[in-house]
Amino acid sequence: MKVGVLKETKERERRVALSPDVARSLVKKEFDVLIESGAGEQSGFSDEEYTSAGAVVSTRSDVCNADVILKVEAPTVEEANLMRNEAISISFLYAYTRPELLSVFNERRISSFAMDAIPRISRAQKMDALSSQSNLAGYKTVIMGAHALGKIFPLMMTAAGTITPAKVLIFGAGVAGLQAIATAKRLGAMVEVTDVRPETKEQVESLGGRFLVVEGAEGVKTEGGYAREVSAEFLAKQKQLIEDRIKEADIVITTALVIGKKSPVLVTEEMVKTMKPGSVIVDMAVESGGNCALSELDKTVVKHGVTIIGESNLPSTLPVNASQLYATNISALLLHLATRDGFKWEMEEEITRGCLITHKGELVHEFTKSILSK
Amino acid sequence: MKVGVLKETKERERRVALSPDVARSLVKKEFDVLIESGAGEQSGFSDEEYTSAGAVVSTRSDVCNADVILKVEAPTVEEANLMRNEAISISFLYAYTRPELLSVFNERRISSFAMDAIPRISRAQKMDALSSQSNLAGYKTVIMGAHALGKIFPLMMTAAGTITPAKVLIFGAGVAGLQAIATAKRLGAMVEVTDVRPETKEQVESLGGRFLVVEGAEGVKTEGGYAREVSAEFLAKQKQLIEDRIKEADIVITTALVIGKKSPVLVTEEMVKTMKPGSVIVDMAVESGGNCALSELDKTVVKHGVTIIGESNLPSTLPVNASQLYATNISALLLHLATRDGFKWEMEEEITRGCLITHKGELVHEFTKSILSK
Amino acid sequence: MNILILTAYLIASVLFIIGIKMLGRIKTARKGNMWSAVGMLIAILATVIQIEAISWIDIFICIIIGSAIGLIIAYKVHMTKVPEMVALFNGFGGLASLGVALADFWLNTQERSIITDNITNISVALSILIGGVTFTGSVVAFLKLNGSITGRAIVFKGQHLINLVLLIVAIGVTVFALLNVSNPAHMVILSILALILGILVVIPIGGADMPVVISLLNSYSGMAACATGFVLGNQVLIVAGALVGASGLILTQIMSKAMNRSLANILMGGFGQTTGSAEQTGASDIVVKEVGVEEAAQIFDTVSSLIIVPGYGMAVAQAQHVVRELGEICEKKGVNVRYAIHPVAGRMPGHMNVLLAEANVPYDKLYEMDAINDDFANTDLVFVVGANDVVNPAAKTNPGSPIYGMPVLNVEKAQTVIVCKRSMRAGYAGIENELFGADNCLMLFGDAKQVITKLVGELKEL
Amino acid sequence: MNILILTAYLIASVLFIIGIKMLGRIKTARKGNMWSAVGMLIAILATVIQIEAISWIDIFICIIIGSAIGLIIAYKVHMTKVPEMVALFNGFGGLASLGVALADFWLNTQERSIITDNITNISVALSILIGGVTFTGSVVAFLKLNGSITGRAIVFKGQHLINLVLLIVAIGVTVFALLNVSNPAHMVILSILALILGILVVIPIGGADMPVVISLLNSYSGMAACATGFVLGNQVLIVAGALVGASGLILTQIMSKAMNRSLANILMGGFGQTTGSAEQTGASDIVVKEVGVEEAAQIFDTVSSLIIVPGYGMAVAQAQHVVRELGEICEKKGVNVRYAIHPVAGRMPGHMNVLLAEANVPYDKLYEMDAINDDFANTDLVFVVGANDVVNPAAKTNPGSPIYGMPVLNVEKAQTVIVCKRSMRAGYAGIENELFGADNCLMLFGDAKQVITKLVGELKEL
Amino acid sequence: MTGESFIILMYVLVLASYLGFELINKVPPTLHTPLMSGSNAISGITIVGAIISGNVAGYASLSKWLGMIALILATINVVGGYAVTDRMLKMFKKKK
Amino acid sequence: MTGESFIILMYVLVLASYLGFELINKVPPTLHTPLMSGSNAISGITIVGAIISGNVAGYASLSKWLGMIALILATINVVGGYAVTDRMLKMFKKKK
Ligand SMILES: NC(=O)c1ccc[n+]([C@@H]2O[C@H](COP(=O)([O-])OP(=O)(O)OC[C@H]3O[C@@H](n4cnc5c(N)ncnc54)[C@H](OP(=O)(O)O)[C@@H]3O)[C@@H](O)[C@H]2O)c1
Ligand SMILES: NC(=O)c1ccc[n+]([C@@H]2O[C@H](COP(=O)([O-])OP(=O)(O)OC[C@H]3O[C@@H](n4cnc5c(N)ncnc54)[C@H](OP(=O)(O)O)[C@@H]3O)[C@@H](O)[C@H]2O)c1
Ligand SMILES: NC(=O)c1ccc[n+]([C@@H]2O[C@H](COP(=O)([O-])OP(=O)(O)OC[C@H]3O[C@@H](n4cnc5c(N)ncnc54)[C@H](O)[C@@H]3O)[C@@H](O)[C@H]2O)c1
Ligand SMILES: NC(=O)c1ccc[n+]([C@@H]2O[C@H](COP(=O)([O-])OP(=O)(O)OC[C@H]3O[C@@H](n4cnc5c(N)ncnc54)[C@H](O)[C@@H]3O)[C@@H](O)[C@H]2O)c1
Repeated sequence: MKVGVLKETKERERRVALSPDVARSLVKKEFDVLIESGAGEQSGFSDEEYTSAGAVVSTRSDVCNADVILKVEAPTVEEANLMRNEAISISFLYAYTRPELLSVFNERRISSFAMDAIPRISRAQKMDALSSQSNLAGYKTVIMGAHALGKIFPLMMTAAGTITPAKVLIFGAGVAGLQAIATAKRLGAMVEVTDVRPETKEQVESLGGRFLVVEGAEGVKTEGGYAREVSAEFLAKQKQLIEDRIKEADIVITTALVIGKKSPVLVTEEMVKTMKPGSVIVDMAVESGGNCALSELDKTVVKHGVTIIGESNLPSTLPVNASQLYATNISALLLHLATRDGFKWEMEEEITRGCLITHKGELVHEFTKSILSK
Repeated sequence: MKVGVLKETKERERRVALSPDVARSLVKKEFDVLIESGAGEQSGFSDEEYTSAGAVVSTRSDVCNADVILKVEAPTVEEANLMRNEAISISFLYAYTRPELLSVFNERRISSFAMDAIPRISRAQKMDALSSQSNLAGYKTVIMGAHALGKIFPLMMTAAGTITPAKVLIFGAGVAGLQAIATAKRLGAMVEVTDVRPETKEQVESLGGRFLVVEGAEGVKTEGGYAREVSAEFLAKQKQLIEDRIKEADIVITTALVIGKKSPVLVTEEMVKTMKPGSVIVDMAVESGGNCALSELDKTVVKHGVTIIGESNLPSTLPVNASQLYATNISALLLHLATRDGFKWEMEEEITRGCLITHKGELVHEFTKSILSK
Repeated sequence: MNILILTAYLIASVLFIIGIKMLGRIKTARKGNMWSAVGMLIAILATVIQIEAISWIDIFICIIIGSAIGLIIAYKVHMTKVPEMVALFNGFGGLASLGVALADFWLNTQERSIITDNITNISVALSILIGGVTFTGSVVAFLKLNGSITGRAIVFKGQHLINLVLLIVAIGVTVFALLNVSNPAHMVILSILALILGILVVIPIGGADMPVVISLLNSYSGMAACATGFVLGNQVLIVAGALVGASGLILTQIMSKAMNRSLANILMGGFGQTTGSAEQTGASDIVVKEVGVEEAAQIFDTVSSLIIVPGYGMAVAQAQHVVRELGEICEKKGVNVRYAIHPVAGRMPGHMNVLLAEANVPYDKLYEMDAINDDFANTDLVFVVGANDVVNPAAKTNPGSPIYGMPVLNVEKAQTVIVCKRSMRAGYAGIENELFGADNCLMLFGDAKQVITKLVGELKEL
Repeated sequence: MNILILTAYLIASVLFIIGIKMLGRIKTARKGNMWSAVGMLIAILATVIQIEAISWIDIFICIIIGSAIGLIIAYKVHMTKVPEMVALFNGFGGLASLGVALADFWLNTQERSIITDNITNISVALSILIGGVTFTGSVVAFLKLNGSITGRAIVFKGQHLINLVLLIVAIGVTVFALLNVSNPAHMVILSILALILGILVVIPIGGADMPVVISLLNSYSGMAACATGFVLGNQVLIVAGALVGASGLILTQIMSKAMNRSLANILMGGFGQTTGSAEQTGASDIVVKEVGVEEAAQIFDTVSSLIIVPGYGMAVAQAQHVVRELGEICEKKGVNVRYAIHPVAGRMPGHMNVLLAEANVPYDKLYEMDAINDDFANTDLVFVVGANDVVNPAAKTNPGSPIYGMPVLNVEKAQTVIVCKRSMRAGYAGIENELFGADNCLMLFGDAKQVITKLVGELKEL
Repeated sequence: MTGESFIILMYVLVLASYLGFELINKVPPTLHTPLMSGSNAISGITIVGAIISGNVAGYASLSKWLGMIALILATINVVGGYAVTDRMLKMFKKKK
Repeated sequence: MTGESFIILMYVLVLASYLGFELINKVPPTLHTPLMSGSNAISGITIVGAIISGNVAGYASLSKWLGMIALILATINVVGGYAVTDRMLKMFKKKK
């Protein structure tokens, strides 16, 4: 079976879907691996490394002709049109945001798997690219914040006076949020965290963060580890609490995503106005609308004296590690779905069912259907 | 006595010589403090804060008319010409690099004190701006490096594979180097350090760094805590050792300054070529010629696949803390030298003697004289 | 009696003391057993040289027969059957005490027609009573463990009442015997009563509690020997018997505590089912073996390789610093200490790495799962600190489990596993963990930070 | 002897055992002492009822006199003088044993002209020897502690030889006494020899080692009582004496270990000077008081406020984790624990902050110099961990010092200061520190990590 | 037995019992069975009594036969006990 | 004293000594002095011997006088010892 890896074309995307190491392991399992020339360059992987790993470095059109096309970002409509009929595409998709792409897939009977739709069950952890990439993103938010802030993080008692530690306020203790806590704590900041899921309190504390408890409010529904629905009462009380704490913060990091929806606005313009001049907001949710009302996609702006960073593709700023991890994820999925002789198409199996979006000309993914039909 | 604080004019300089807090303490001691409007803006201090601290916000020319002029950077020749005759100027000077300024000072019988020449004796620690600023710079080198690197610092064992820790190689374990070690260790990197002064080994290890011992070579002369002279043999052996270690490094931070001289070139172009693509060099010595042969002043360049950061004014990227500390330092010096009624001119006192550069129309500083006469 | 013989007995007594003391610590246990055997040899030799020539052969024949049987059983028996063998041996000891007391009594009252004094008679009665109970009790225990009779508790109504009545009758008979020394029937009746009582007392106790019962009966056999010592006026019997009686009681106490049962509870019978630790285990019906901090420390002290497996519980307890300390102490003792980091231990990728780095555990001691998973089989001890799902063998063995297919650490392959967690509650995946019930697994319950702090304290003292 | 009396003695013996056991734990110690006193009362009563009416008055007078003196001393003596009082009481006990043995011997051989057997005679000789040494030894110890004679070790050449010769002579005399029982002179000579030996043995031991010596003499007085028990064939004396003898030896061992000295070392004499740590102190001529880990732990256990002052030495030793642990333990004991961070402690700005943050010391426990400098005066204990220049009072008092004018922490204002460093070497500034010689300053020498680890261990046990 | 010698034996009993309590305090679970087995062997000290009881002339007396049976049983207990304990403990050798 | 009763006393001695060793293992330093003092009071058990020695008729005999002196000394030891130990231990009530 031929596995093709395309070079990413999206702006600011520096990752690649397979690393030489992982390519080598696929070659060992007797897959034919084709890689577009220069695909790994931005991640520090040269064509030679791929060649010596047993992959074949080819042109874009050759790669598109493979049985399976691996990518990080969703293929563009053009890329989809370059693929063979009945080819198989694996990548991040966020299918509910790309109805046209899905129709191309269906026209051409391309089967597509979405890395972002892998169910979060124990045995799928190795394939969980959302986790692996959010984790890196969480780290990077803190580094970016520290870089932009005109202060240092740790407490320091020196001959020239005492520098008080920076205060970091983090919204959302998912994978990225937790890693952000860990990183900020490491650098010596005081970290406060808010989340809608009560079970995150223990997790936050296990990393040395302080959890801001929204008292006397309930109403968070979670499903498969994701926050789905939050009651209005909770949000109101949370907002009150935040208004109080955000005035003190030097850095605010927002990671609150609600899957398949526009992200909730947690930091309003009023709140930004109350913040100290020179403080920094890093909005991880900027791509799905932003948790901060003032953040702008892929821009760093200064508003009301506050620096607001809206980098949408944080993992891509750590391309070496991000590609490594993504490659492991995607190859684990591939090996789960297929042998070198072809795909197994076990349609009732949980992981397959969870991440198969289009198949035989049809949109088969329930969740995507439900959103697109709205 | 009137103390004037000028707004810094140098490009990339965001600091200010007095913070509102320190201004307040001077006002309490019955100094008249004049501050140029907008001087503190970049450090997050508004004119109102100064006013409420008891300082008078004035125009540039008013401020220049004060008895004592405080600055961070050395005054420009124009600024010096604006000052009163026999005024007193306190700031960083690096006098041996500014013969024209010194002649203006002498023409106008301006007495000048250099913050960079305060002797490193115990009781002068409160005034030691070199330390306070290098300390911040050391922290920031690491944050900059981490920001530019396409990898994360800490070891991480995850479902998608293990990320090995970043390797940081630090040249020079002075104040900045030590803080860089501490910061890199905090973030989880493996840190190796080289220095010419053998006593730094213990210090490096006290922070969890690994000291690269240059075996069987001697010949470092130190004076007052600064490295003055290093034997050629030592440098040769050190170079060998470095060549070996630098191939592994993800981040190289160089902090090796030799006062009054061009900085030694520790990272040659050949070494850069052997480094891994994507790795980062942060050259703290770039202003005095650079420890890396390829670094360019105030620029971030990519050469041979290696990102080389040549930021000359690192403390200025942390203006809030840097100004706080500098203000404490400079006011400590001021209070040491003067009461509200005037300067004491104790010419034999160690600190006065150490940092007084020009006085009554003459260059009185021995070390500066010795360099300039060469 | 000859002063030399008495001195020999004294030496034997001291050796028994030393022996028991040494038997309580892993490092010295084997030597302790040897010393106590030497003591026994000395005591036997000192006795043998006293006997009259006429009985030499009889006695030697008996000793040879006994030794042969003893050795054969001891070396033939499968190692897993040791507990029941101990029970059987113990029963023999009890019966021997009964026999000796009865023989002495018979000799004096019937054959020599001496009127024995009351102290002696009471001693005889005690010997018979305790010896008899020990014998049949041990035999029942043996049969239960052996599977010859059901290991389940055999309970019937009025059981305790019957036992009480029997005991009162036995005391009555003893009183009669004292009043009427020349009539041997009383002592014979007492013997029979004792034998019945032994059966009735052990029958209602379940198989799982048998080790505790055996330990208790062992203590009894010591007391029987002690009583026999009073019968014969022999100090070495008294010392040895008293030692065994007392230390046996303490051991019984320790064992029942380790099983989380009160001794009274066990003896009242009807328990000892496999549901023993029900309340501990919450809803789980896995039977676990608990270990105390002190005992755990001793185990740590004997191993030469240790793998520490941290999990989310370590993070919750913020136990990373004490865990490092534990590792350092073990290393100082020459133990090869490594950390096995499961890729999804904790609640975020790299969770364990962050904490262990904070605690200054050197990177080169951390092993990712794939690098260490084959080494568990060659490892003496695995210490699981607040990990659960990541060491759950169900992921490999139970296709119905929600974590089936997730790679896990093969901790169960190690010689011994000690798991530190607060309770039998499940981890993130909400499923039971059969590891905890494994034969080589000991549970060290408590908050990880507190427990390991104590453990470190104990280890420093060893 | 009446069986009731014997039983009373047995009960007394058991009470002594319980008493000693309870005396070893802080919580039970007072009760233990009470139980042992009850045992003593029982033993005395059981003895008194045996005496003949004719001696009643004599004996009661003696008891009343003795009690009065005992009580007066016990309640009048200043608490700081307790050790010497114990020595004195102990000496009286030894002398009493000597007296009883001699009296019994005299009664039998001289007044009743009975030829006593050798076992008894040997016992008498042992009683005299041990009792005599205990008496004069204790008196010398008392006088040394009391200051009546110099506390310094009085050493002369051939000391050990003389003691050896004396001992051999004493043994020779004993042999003569055995061969010639009717002549009491030998026993009298033996008494005198014993008294001399006691003096000679203790004289060369320095005042600082006296507590250990007293403990050893206490053990001796137990042995003397035990020997007296053999003289009189009295078990309670044997049991009580043996208990005290054995536990006293162990206690002596523990005490000398706590002082970091071997027992042999102490007994060889000539040590125990206050110059003990001369080699430790390097070139400095500041006279310091050294403190051991155990004593330091005791001090930590009694304070209610503690300020920890870390310095570069903590960084070098990488002791930050144990320091945090120390702080936590003290907090658990209800101590108010704070850290005073000097602005230039260490070798880079914020050095201490980095390390303490790594060790997870909460930020709000750290105080900068200006915020805490006035609080030292109200603080029970300051623990200086590897800091030197930053706590050097010369910066305030000595204008000639290179650090004059540098602000420093006012640690010397605290009630007690304990300084942990490896030696008397200077810090960064290369100057001496008079703090170390201050009256309220104790030096705890050793690598900070190692020493504090031990300290933590000790504290956990208190 | 006289009351006095009884009391002295009681001393021995009491002291030995107390000692028995003190000797055992912390035993690791691995040693529970060996310790039980080892002290069981010690309780076979009745063998001394059995030898004395068997030390009667003539095979007619019941006491002799009782003594001899007791002797065999006690020997089994002693020999088997020590042997099996040793077998168990052999397996604990600290591996290096 | 007969050899036999001597040996029995030896049993008592040996067992009691062993017990003495076992009883004391970890003593916090604060208790060193009180423990020493408390066991010193116990060693005052010679008082029993002294009473017996003083129990002789007639003031002519040296043994009586010796016994009476011994009795006074032993009483001082016992009474003083217990009292001072108690005084010491009273001070340990933990300050809170
Ligand atoms: N690493 C990731 O990225 C990630 C993300 C999300 C989910 N997960 C999941 O999280 C799980 C991780 O496995 P794990 O073994 O580390 O954790 P786990 O299965 O959740 O088990 C943790 C155990 O620690 C014990 N514990 C909690 N607090 C404790 C304390 N203070 N002292 C001692 N023990 C304590 C708990 O038992 P008691 O309550 O009885 O004490 C619990 O059973 C996996 O199922 C994984 O799939 C991982
Ligand atoms: N903070 C800064 O920015 C900076 C920069 C440069 C210089 N300085 C200077 O450094 C000094 C700092 O004062 P300080 O009190 O922190 O340090 P210090 O005066 O240098 O004293 C440190 C002490 O720690 C002891 N020590 C070293 N290793 C030890 C170990 N393993 N265990 C226990 N003790 C150990 C040493 O005594 P032993 O050898 O006897 O053990 C030494 O006396 C000041 O003089 C300051 O001016 C500070
Ligand atoms: N079992 C597995 O294999 C596995 C793997 C990875 C993650 N997970 C679980 O999934 C969870 C979600 O992870 P994620 O990073 O993808 O989450 P996410 O990116 O979907 O959301 C980030 C966080 O934001 C929080 N959030 C949502 N609305 C908020 C609001 N209004 N205010 C504050 N916080 C808000 C969410 O609760 C969540 O914790 C994780 O916490 C983890 O426990 C499980
Ligand atoms: N007593 C005080 O008050 C005081 C205050 C601050 C600093 N100091 C001392 O002064 C020292 C110098 O501090 P700094 O930061 O200003 O130093 P610096 O900036 O002058 O030099 C930085 C470091 O680079 C090293 N270096 C020079 N040439 C090198 C080479 N070829 N290779 C590798 N390393 C080389 C130097 O040894 C020094 O450690 C500090 O280490 C400190 O101990 C003392």
